[in-house]
Amino acid sequence: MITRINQLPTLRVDPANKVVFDYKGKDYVGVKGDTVATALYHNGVRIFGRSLKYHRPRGLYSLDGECSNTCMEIDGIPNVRTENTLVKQGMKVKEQNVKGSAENDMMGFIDKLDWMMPAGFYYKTMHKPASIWPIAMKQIRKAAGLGVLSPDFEMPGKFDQIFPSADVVVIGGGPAGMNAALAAADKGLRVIIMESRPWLGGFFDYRTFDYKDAQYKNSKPLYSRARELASKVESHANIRVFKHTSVVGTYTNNLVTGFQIGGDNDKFNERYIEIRAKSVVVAAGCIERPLLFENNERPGVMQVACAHRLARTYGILAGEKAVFSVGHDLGLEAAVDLFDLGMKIICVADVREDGQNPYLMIELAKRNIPYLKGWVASEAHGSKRVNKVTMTTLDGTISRDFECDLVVASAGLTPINGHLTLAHAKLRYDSHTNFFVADTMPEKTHAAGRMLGLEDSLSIEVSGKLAGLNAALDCKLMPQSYGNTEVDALKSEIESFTAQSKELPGPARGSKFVTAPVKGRKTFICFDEDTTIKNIKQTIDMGFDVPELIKRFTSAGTGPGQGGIPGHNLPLYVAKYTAASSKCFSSSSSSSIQSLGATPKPTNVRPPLVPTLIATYSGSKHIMMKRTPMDEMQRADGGVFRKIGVWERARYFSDDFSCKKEIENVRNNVGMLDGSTLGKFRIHGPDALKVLQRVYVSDMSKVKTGRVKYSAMCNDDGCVIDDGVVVKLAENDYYFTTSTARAGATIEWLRYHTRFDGWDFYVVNLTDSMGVINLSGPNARKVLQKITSEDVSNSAFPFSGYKEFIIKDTIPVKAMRLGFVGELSYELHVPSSYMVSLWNMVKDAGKEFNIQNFGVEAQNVLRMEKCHIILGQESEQRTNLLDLGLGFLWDRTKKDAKTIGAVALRQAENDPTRFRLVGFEMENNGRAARDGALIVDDKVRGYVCTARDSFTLNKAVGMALVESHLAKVGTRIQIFEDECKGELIYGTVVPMPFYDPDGKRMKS
Amino acid sequence: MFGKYKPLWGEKTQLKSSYDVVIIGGGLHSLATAYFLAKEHGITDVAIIEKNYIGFGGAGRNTAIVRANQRTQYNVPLYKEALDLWPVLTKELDYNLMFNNCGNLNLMHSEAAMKAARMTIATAQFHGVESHLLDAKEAKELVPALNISEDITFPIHGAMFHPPGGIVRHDAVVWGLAKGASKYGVQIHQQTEATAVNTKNGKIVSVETSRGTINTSKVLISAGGYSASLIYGMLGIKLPISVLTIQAMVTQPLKPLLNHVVSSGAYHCYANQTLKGEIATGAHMDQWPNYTTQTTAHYIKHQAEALSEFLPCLRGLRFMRIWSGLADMTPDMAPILDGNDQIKGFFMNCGWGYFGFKSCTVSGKYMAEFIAKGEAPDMIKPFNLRRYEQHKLMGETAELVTYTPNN
Amino acid sequence: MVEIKRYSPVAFKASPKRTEVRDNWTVVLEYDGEGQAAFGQSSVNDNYLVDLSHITRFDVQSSNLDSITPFGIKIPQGLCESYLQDGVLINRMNRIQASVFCLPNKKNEMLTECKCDADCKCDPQNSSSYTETTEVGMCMAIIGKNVFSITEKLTSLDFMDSAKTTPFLYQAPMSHIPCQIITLSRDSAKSGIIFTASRGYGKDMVHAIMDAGEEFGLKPAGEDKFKSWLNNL
Amino acid sequence: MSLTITCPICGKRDGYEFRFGGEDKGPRPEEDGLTPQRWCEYVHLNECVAGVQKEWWVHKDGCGSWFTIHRDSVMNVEVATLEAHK
Repeated sequence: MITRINQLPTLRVDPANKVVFDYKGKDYVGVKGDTVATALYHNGVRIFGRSLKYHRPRGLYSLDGECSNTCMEIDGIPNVRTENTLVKQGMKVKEQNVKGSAENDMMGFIDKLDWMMPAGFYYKTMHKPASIWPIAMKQIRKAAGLGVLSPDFEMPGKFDQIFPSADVVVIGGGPAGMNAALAAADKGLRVIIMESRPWLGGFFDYRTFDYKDAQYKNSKPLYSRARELASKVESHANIRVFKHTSVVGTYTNNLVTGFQIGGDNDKFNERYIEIRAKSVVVAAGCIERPLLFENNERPGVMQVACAHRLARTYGILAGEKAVFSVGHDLGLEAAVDLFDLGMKIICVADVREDGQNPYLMIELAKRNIPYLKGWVASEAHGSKRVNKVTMTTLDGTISRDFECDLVVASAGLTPINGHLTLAHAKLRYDSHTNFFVADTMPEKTHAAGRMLGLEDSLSIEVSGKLAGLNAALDCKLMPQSYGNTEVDALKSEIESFTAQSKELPGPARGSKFVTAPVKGRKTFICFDEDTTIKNIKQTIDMGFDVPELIKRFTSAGTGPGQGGIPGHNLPLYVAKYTAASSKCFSSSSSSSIQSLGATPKPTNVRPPLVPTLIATYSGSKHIMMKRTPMDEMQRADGGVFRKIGVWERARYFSDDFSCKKEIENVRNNVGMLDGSTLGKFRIHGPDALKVLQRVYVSDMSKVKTGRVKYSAMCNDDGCVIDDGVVVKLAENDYYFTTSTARAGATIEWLRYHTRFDGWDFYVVNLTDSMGVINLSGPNARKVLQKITSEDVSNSAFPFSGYKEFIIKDTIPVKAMRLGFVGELSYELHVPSSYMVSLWNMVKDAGKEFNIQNFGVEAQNVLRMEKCHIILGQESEQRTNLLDLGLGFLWDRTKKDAKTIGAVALRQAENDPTRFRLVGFEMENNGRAARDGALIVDDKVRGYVCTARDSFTLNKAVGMALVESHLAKVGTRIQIFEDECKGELIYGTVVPMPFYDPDGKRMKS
Repeated sequence: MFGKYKPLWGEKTQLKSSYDVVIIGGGLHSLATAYFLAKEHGITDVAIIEKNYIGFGGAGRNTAIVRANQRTQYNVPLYKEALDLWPVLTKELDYNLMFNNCGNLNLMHSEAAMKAARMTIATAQFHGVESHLLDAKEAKELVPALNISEDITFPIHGAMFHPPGGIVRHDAVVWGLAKGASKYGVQIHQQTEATAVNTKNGKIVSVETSRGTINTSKVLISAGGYSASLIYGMLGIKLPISVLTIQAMVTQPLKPLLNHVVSSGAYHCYANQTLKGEIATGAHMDQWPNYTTQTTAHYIKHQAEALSEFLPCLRGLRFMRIWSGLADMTPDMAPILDGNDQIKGFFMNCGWGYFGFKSCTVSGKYMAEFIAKGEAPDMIKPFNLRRYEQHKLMGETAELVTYTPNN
Repeated sequence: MVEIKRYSPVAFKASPKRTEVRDNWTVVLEYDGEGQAAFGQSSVNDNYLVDLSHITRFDVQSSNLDSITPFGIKIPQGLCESYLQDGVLINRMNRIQASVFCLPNKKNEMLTECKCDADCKCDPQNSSSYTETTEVGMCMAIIGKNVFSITEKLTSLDFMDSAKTTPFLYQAPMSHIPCQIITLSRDSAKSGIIFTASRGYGKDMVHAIMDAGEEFGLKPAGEDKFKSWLNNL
Repeated sequence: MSLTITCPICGKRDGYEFRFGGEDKGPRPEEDGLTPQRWCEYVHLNECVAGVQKEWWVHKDGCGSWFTIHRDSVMNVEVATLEAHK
């Protein structure tokens, strides 16, 4: 354990507030505000884990979780970024991908075998002979992967989601972002600012620097300026602050997504955030470009901000003796500051030839810190952690070794462009800043701050303010938003700030891309995937010349940290190497080929910008299903429910899924079925009939008052999409039903197919407003008559009849005589709120007959015996109305109606090769073929739609779709079932329907 | 063991002024067609014209899942042959395609789905392809992470288990075929855009490219998601295709957890573990035409919701990367393999939807035969374009066609 | 004898304290524990979910909506505008369609001054342009201080859109279910929305809203609470 | 990508509230003399424009209206007219 400096004004931890957690079974002590990584570092942990491929030791490198070096298992959750996770009392922390421990990993020897594993080696090996591949594959799988997850793991914690509205979203809570937020909020706009760290402040937050030439009137340290801005932002009524919130996606039309990690007072562990803004400001800042040299990821090598923030934010000195190899003033600043905090700085090497801040040079000199201009680290030494570093001049001519326990290495800065590119900014390589910068910005999106290459504090703040004002202008220019005067005032304010910003320092010159003069066998361009410079060269030599392809071939940038580490270096290295190796390019005249080498092309960045838990994305998802008004009563009666489409429906009423009792009860007595899920509609208005003529195949002008008409709707291929009944309520006023599945799409179907006609009609979806009881069986009339005084005798209310009456002077009923199940049946449509009462009445009335429920499966069998079809069960994409034997519904005379499906039916009706729906019974009293069994000869000739052992008929019957040459009654069909092992079973085509062919029962 | 690092698919060459066959699109179907044209039919004077780089499109963006458990008898034998080809090609190309035949488990969430599965299984078995129906408990034995409880949106009733299916390393197939084709002399021209196809008297005469005109009498357009737009744009032939963006994603890598490909139609979701340890998952398509390879916030959330329900342990995992590609969907979910019909010498291979990876080698094989002989081989005859005007959709899906890509 | 009752699609996990039978509905006026005070007069967390599924609603459609005046009130002309008068809330859904809600404080004697003839376009019960839709959906109100903190967990709709003035209509999904949502007040202390959605989703919708509202102390409340809130608008 | 669509009734909304209704192919063809080819073209065939096209949408989770918009299928964004973004 190292001593913590606990008096710094920049600290974000509370050293007095201890937090005890468990690391590998032992108690460790951190302090409140520590991340798991800083707490471990404080406790002396240097090797956090082992790398994916070579099992190399890995440690703290960036402190922002840009690579998998410090990913650990926390509380059973694998791959947690410990640098971004606050330590909590009782947390259980474990290292990953080690055999033994991270310190002593038995797999560590693999690092020596790298020569066996050049780029893409697995494509060239392990397939000869073929028999070794399955064995090799097993080993690969075991070796690959980082964390471990048990199949019965249950994710603890509460996850939530919000979709807040905002005018302006600001990504990044640094000085530029905060200025942007304030500027827009001051214009009366609703602003959301999102910051990934648990506090606002960005790269001002840990810096005590107070440039002597600072432009602030009252010169003050940067961290206090940050805190001043933060308190303004947090107290602004128009600004909503989401801290500890990572933005993970930005999309067209200004959709921004992210997630927030809950604090002590939040009711969630993490919550998903999705915002549709009118304008977006991106002020995401920069990360450091990793310096490329041998063993550049050895524990003890870390980036500038990592070492600096460890000290300033967490009070931890990263090492005792440090060598710096940097390419940016922030490196010089850190060296000076860390020196003052007590670190021994052996030397500072700077790859830049010029451009250093003179003030910092003086400060270095004052402290007698040796400064090596034009030098760079070329190799870190030490098997598990750094004990020495070789420094070299850029041309490699002079080298020197320095003993140290810390190498602070950074090649310079690179902007965090992901938020822009995801929203389709096009990037261009800018040779001044050496940044990829946005060439074209997404609509209504503004960038600000360091990512533009700005380094001067005031420039950064003004750029933020300007971005905020521009975002405000976007909002105010939106239709019907604000008046002209306000817009004009805003425009002139923007002009004046633009002028002001031109007086300030612009984008700074960035350090050039340099690589240490080494072969690169252990120079890692991607830590997560163990990809070296050497691998990249090999890949390019094989003809892969586009960074995106190289990424695929070497996996560089596809690990847990995605592009964080290789994002900048890979494209630059590829450009450099391809330009140097001419053999990759022919002498072709095509400019597109030539352009490949010289200009660096960024690799694609993809969401989520930060790895995001599936639990977090899932948020607080609720299952939304529909229930009928009789839901609870049917459950009380033992209903076995199934989710079917949007509904929950009772499919069975006992454990006997053959439904014998339910079926026999309907055939011999009386049963009741909940048919409430049927689609129900009213269509009225002057052109209502025209619409029906368009969508139904029958002549709907023949619908008679007091009668129901059964018909079907087809699609433009002539396939049946729906069937149901239509009732005429008045002139151009109809009530009709659809199948359950079609209910949701019916109105849009009607409107779609009449969209060019300008017809005047009105449709109301009444599906949920009516509960439906299907009362079926020979005793149905007796039951119904008991609850109504209406004459429901066969003469007063015959088959296909429609009646409206009121039960007990209260409940209005629309009643239909239908026969789907083949028995005397009434379909009673009543207002849903009364459904429970009516259901109870029917049950009460049916008590003397021992009335029973029946479910959807019983209905399925009953109607099958009657050869009534269910769409989707006896029909599919290849079957049209005629194939199903429903041609009688089609009225060919109403040509003017342009009935949907008619054209296709006419064109296909004489085609002999189509499927036909047939009825069949099994031979020799055999059991029913299973649904889905095939009808075959030497080819597949059709399939069984529905077949059952019929209790009613005492034989196995079913319906099948078969090629038409097999459709004749008497034809023997051969049935191939799954798992039949070639043993066919046989059936014979028989006339349909099987049950009550004359319809006496349903009509009586 | 590894030798020198030489360009895998030949040195870059000048574009010639004529070729026997020009193939537009540098994806898997094109590379396979070129490979088989050269290997089986001795036609080696072939140019592949690719606007970006080989494998830029669907070839590098697909699920990597292979299987032969389709719905109809036209498709199953085709995909069966494709499955059988992986080991053969690994050997022929001397390139490890990393076929992991871990088997596919397709979840069923209702009685109706179980029936549909039984038909598909019977069709597979009838054609000698292994496939079995499992109940929910058996499915969980294979995939212990499955949630077979009732309290999810789509409770699991059972599954169709198809042992011979699995995963193939998709990029390896691209590079392997490119390597194989170029060995026979096929020229692969990357960064070269085909801009027009010229015809005379109903015959193909030449192809215009960004690098000059190529005279040829035979052109194949097999440019994946871009085919339909190219075919209409260059030749005025409209196709029953809707190009949709399909998305997929991976989680952070993990030690072995899933040993099979798991998929669910109801959840619009598949998941399998790559050799690297990532859980690869995806399947969603926005149901309107797109040529964008952008991804959506909507979908990554949807996917998380779905996985949270049926593979709940994955809630503790993190999504790392989401990407998308194009799927050229036809109304009957079957491709269009046609040629020498509207224009002599013009061939098309498109409409594979999201089945383009599984089928690429076998489609290349038969399209090569078609191009070489001028007559469609029996195996692919049913996949002609005219089936739509004859009202004979193939039935690879049972879904009815309405006005939209998703019905 | 089976007692004839009407049931709401919505049920709360709370016991009714005072109820009233109205047209066979058992309307809960107050739940246990909701606090007796009228809206806005109790202490801390004033956030309530009220079931109004029993209130009468109509769909009205016509190519000439101007000629139709439900209960004598003009239908608002602007698309997706709402109008509240005398306890009648009228929402313009599109060019030919509007919905009419008879809120609990609607006067009973509204049509006495109507001078229409037989096919009275003012009387929803008598004109064929109307269809009663009470039974089609659930109808609930969320009222209180944190209404929009609750709704932002369920929908991305911008209820605070400065281009809109209350009351206004959204036809949009909430918790994935298509709804008609009318924002009646955005006044922070007494915000409120009233919404309808397909009846079948009643149970799951209550669950989703109560879950979203838990951290804000959302409680079921009876009709009286809504009435006092409405009278306060 | 994150499509928004401007509904003529409800204004700009999230694209997932809508359902796509096909390329705009105009009214149903007259049935007299209609060939299978022409009918197939109307029902099944598309131009598959990679660029701006006119297409039908329905606001399924909102007001239920059918309407046309112009959309750039390459960027997946609604555009004002056919000319825009070309």
